[in-house]
Amino acid sequence: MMVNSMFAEGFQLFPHQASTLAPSVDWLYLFIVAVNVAITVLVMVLLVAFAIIFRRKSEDDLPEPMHGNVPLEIFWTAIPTLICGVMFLWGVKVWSEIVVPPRDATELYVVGRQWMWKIQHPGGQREINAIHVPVGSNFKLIVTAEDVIHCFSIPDFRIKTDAVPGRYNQMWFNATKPGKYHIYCTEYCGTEHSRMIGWIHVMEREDYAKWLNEQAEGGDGLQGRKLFSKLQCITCHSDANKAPLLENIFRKDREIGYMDGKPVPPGTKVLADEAYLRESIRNPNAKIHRGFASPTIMPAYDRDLVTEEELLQVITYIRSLKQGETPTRTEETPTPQPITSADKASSNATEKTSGSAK
Amino acid sequence: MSAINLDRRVVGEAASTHEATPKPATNYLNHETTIASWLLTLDHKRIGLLYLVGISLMFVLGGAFAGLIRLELMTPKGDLLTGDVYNKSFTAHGVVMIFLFLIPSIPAVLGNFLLPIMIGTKDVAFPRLNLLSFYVYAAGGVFLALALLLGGVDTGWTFYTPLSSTYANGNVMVAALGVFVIGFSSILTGLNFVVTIHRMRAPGMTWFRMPLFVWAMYATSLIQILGTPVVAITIALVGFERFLGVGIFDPRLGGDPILFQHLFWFYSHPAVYIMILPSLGVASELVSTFSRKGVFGYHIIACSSIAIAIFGFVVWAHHMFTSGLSQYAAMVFSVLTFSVAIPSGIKVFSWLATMYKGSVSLASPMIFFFGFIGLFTIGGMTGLFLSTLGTDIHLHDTYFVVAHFHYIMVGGAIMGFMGGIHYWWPKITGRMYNETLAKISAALIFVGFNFTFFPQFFLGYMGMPRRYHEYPEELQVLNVLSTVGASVLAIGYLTPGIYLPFSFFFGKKAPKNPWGATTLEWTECESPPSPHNFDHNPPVYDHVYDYSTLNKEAAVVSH
Amino acid sequence: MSAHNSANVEAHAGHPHHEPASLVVYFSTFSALMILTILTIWAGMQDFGALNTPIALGIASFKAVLVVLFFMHVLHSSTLTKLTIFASMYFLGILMVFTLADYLSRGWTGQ
Amino acid sequence: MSATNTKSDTAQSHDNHGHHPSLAHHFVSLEQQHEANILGMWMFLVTEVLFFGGLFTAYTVYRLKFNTMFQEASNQLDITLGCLNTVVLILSSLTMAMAVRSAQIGKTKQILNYLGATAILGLMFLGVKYFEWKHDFEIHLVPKANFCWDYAKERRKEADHHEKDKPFVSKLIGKFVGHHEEHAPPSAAEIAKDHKNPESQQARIFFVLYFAMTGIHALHMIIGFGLIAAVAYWASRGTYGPEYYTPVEVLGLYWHFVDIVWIFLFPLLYLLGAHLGAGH
Repeated sequence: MMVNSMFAEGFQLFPHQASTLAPSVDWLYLFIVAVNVAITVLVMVLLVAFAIIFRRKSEDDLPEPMHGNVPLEIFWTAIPTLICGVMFLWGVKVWSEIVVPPRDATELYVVGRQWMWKIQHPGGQREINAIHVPVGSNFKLIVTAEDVIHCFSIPDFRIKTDAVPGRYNQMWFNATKPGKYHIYCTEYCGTEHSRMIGWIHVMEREDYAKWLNEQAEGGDGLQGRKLFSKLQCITCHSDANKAPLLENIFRKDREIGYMDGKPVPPGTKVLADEAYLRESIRNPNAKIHRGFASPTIMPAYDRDLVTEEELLQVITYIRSLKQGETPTRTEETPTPQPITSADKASSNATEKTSGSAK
Repeated sequence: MSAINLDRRVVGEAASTHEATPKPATNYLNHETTIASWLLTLDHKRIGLLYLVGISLMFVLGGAFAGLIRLELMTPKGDLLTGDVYNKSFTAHGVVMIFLFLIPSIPAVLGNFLLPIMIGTKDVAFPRLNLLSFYVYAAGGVFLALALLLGGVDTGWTFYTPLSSTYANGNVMVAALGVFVIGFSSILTGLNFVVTIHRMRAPGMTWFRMPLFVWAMYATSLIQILGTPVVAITIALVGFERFLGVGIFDPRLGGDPILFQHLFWFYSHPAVYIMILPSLGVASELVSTFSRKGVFGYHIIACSSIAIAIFGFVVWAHHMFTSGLSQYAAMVFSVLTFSVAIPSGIKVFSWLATMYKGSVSLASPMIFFFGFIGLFTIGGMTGLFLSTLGTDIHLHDTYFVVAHFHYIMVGGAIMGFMGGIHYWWPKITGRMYNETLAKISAALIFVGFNFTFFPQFFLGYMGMPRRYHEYPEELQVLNVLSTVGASVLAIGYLTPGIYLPFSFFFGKKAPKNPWGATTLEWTECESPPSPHNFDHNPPVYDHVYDYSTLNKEAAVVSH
Repeated sequence: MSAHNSANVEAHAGHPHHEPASLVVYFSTFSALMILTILTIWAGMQDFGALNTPIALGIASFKAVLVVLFFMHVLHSSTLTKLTIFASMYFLGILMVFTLADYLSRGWTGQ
Repeated sequence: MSATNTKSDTAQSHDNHGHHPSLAHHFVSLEQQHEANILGMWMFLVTEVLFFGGLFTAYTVYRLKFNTMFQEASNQLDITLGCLNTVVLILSSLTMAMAVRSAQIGKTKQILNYLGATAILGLMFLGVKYFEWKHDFEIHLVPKANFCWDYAKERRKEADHHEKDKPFVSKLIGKFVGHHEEHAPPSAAEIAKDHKNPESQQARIFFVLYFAMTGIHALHMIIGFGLIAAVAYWASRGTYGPEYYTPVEVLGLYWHFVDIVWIFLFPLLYLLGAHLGAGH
């Protein structure tokens, strides 16, 4: 049985080149391989040759001492330095292709947890341990984790990034060949680390369109909109006197009045990206929009109130909010109160407002 | 420059008398024989031997775990061990091999034995501290053994948070305590050596008259002193976090897991140089003695050891290129990482130049040296893939990295250790071992090693992640090859475990200077040395590696 | 200077270590430390904005230097001792600066 | 290249130090032994610098991240007591320096006196620290055990209000013997809620570092007492004099280092939020 599988059809010595980044990385790799082979062979040949040519012929052999040879030493310092310089620069060039995603990339969210990958498509499709993408499109992956550090890796695309809890890392690809390719977790993450694997399916465009249609249910945006009401965001964020409106803010600069409770000079701006939105939900006092009071009346939504997935749904919704699209506040929504997990469990509880300090 | 100008200039009163000195009746091995005289000894030579016993046991233990890992990886399915046991095995393998074997290997055994003799003094500066460091090491070993007996630890030797501080299910606290304690043993050894080298050199032994092994030990000790405390406090913080549940590195409690990685690698990257620098020092001694020629570019080799130690401290974040490190920091760390390659390259070229027009003997330590050069070169060169940003992203945390650091830390460091043990064995024990078996062992290690680890470069580029218990079927051929190689490697490593102890009891008596070497332990000490090494101030020469007037009768073993 | 210890010439530099420092030195050092302690508390009460920490650390460093130079006799110690202190500061600096290099340049992504 | 003769370095005759009882066999002279021991201590202090350095690095990183909360958390500490301890510790450094000096000039009796004074000052330092930690525990500032940021802030405000008009001395005495008004401790639910508050989390990281740093510092002082006792024992047997006083000086270096650590801890932990004023 073992012998059969030893030469299974999959046997190969080089990974597939399945993304636009793969050839760039491979050329750089082959260059370093060439340098390695050249130098290693040189060292080995000299070693063997010297061992034979200069072997001790008699016990009385006394070679002439030799203490150095400055030109030679400069030579073998300068040449490797030069080669290293080339490698470094070429490496930076390839790497900047890897780490800077194109602007038009479709964004997928990837959340790692012990021991699975959860993927959310912008249209709301969700997958576990699998990603379906069409050939020839740019995709950007925004990667985070719920518990420990994981690492999202697709070797056939030559890309990889750590999934760090509390932080968003990103990477991108443009798949070039239809087929299915391995997804691995490469950062050791506990007992079933080696089972935290999956497949990325690269499909022809029409197959992909079909797949999208089959998978679409409630999109993230819709889920996010529901949460926006359920979590009572709507209570204040529909009234520009109480809280900033969230229309058309994504990827725009926001002017900040307070940071961590302290006033900041006028004109201080931050970019409203995913990390900013996330922080503003988890810890509202971190950055307060100019013109609003600090500390804010907004409660901090911790993990027990909003899971990482729900947070991403809310963010997706906020990203999609266009001018005039904020839903109007319904009358029965109660006034804002800090919510505790107990409240959440028993939905509409009316407990005493204990956090008056807010 | 010709040989005539370099005749030995003998200084000190002993010069004319040393050949007439009668062989002393007692040596450090037999002048006291009670068990207490060994366990409570303050003699650096005996402490070196205590360490030799300790690390040999640990090597066997760590090797057993490696065997388990390789056996499991024969097949793609996890059919031999459960995932949990597998994880605990590679954690135990890493922790035992790194903290209990590699870091103390050459410094604590050969360094302890040779450093005072090589610089011509009676002992290290603090003999009691030296003994203490052995028992601290032993205590750390006991904690780690306890952690294993209580069910093992499954964090990996890197103890990454928040896995180690919150989620892991092993005895992390006990193991962390063990690592913390062993750290102090390492610090004490390094501190002792630095003070010894600064303050205890024999008259006339200036810095640039020291053997290159001593230079390497000096550089190593600096790293031990400067790096180890940082990992100690970091491990202590992980302990606080796990034990008390307070947030330091856990993002759920407001902490930052990346900070742990910075603090951890500040020590753990230089720690690689704690393992390899002493081997580089041994290599310099071997190539000189067995080419009967001074080391080419002595000053540059000496300084490159220090350079490696210092540069080694500014490259740590190349372990974190995929962690979301700032892009600017990544570029800085990448370019600095290349800076370590240059002094390493210079060393290899200088050793080759030493052999050039030398009188190369093929005695067994030299065969180990050849193996060392082969493995160290491959290991060093493959490091370039990992310092280059563009390729590191793909290779990070794959078997490529595993293969690379095994070539350095196992291939390079243990070949150097083996070479050193074979070279100094006659001095340590006063006996010669079987040359043929030693050469066979060297060849087995070289071949077995390459079979084990070379396929892993391919596995790595294919994307096989580290620390995987199960893997896709298409990767099986290379894994089987690796496991087969590992069995050859194991035989290679175990052979000296038979013929060396055998020679200790039954080997031919060793002459004072069997290899025709020029450093003080050969020219001024009997085999084995007397309890206080020297009974006079040893003579010191202008050039430590000057073979021109070497007593040729002493050289009885050539190849 | 001890002859059988000639390898350590650099450490002694001919300076005898037996010479005790005068009481004046100790007491003026102590007084300076007290004054600086008061100064640092006063400075802590003021709000200099971004300069708060540099001022506090500056005073603390100055105090530390006084202790090192006079109480620990480094003023009259060997070059090696001074080098040792410098090395510890240098490597501590590496640890801090390179770690912060990552944290402080995190936001500057090229996206 | 350097074919110089080396005789000039070494051919001098041996020094004629007699064999001092405190000279170990592997040293050639007391001088060499002294230099080796002093260097050894300095090397140990290098490791200590980097040991604390890890903590200081963690402190710096979190300080930059959570600057505001670190200042507020710092403001919960008692500057008066911190200041008192600074003075006590610097004074103990002075007595330690005097102990070394006494050894150098061969006044054995004075060595014991000064070492005793140092130990007493050290104990005072730890005594003050004990009251501080006890107070921190009472107002729920000890991470894990009972940390409750809101509760601690309230207690602090109350105390400031209560003591506003008292004279300094009675305030100071009150810190040690003053009784605290009985207050209902925060309920488990309140603590759980507090722990989810990001402000509380950030303040708690400050206190984790505060207890780690001051705790490890205190541990160093306790080790220092052991060393003082050992050196005092040998001093009482007349071991030290102008010829041989290495252990006293080594002990001095250690003690001064512990002092220096505190010199940095004081502004970084206590004075960080001082400008916010009391009752902030």
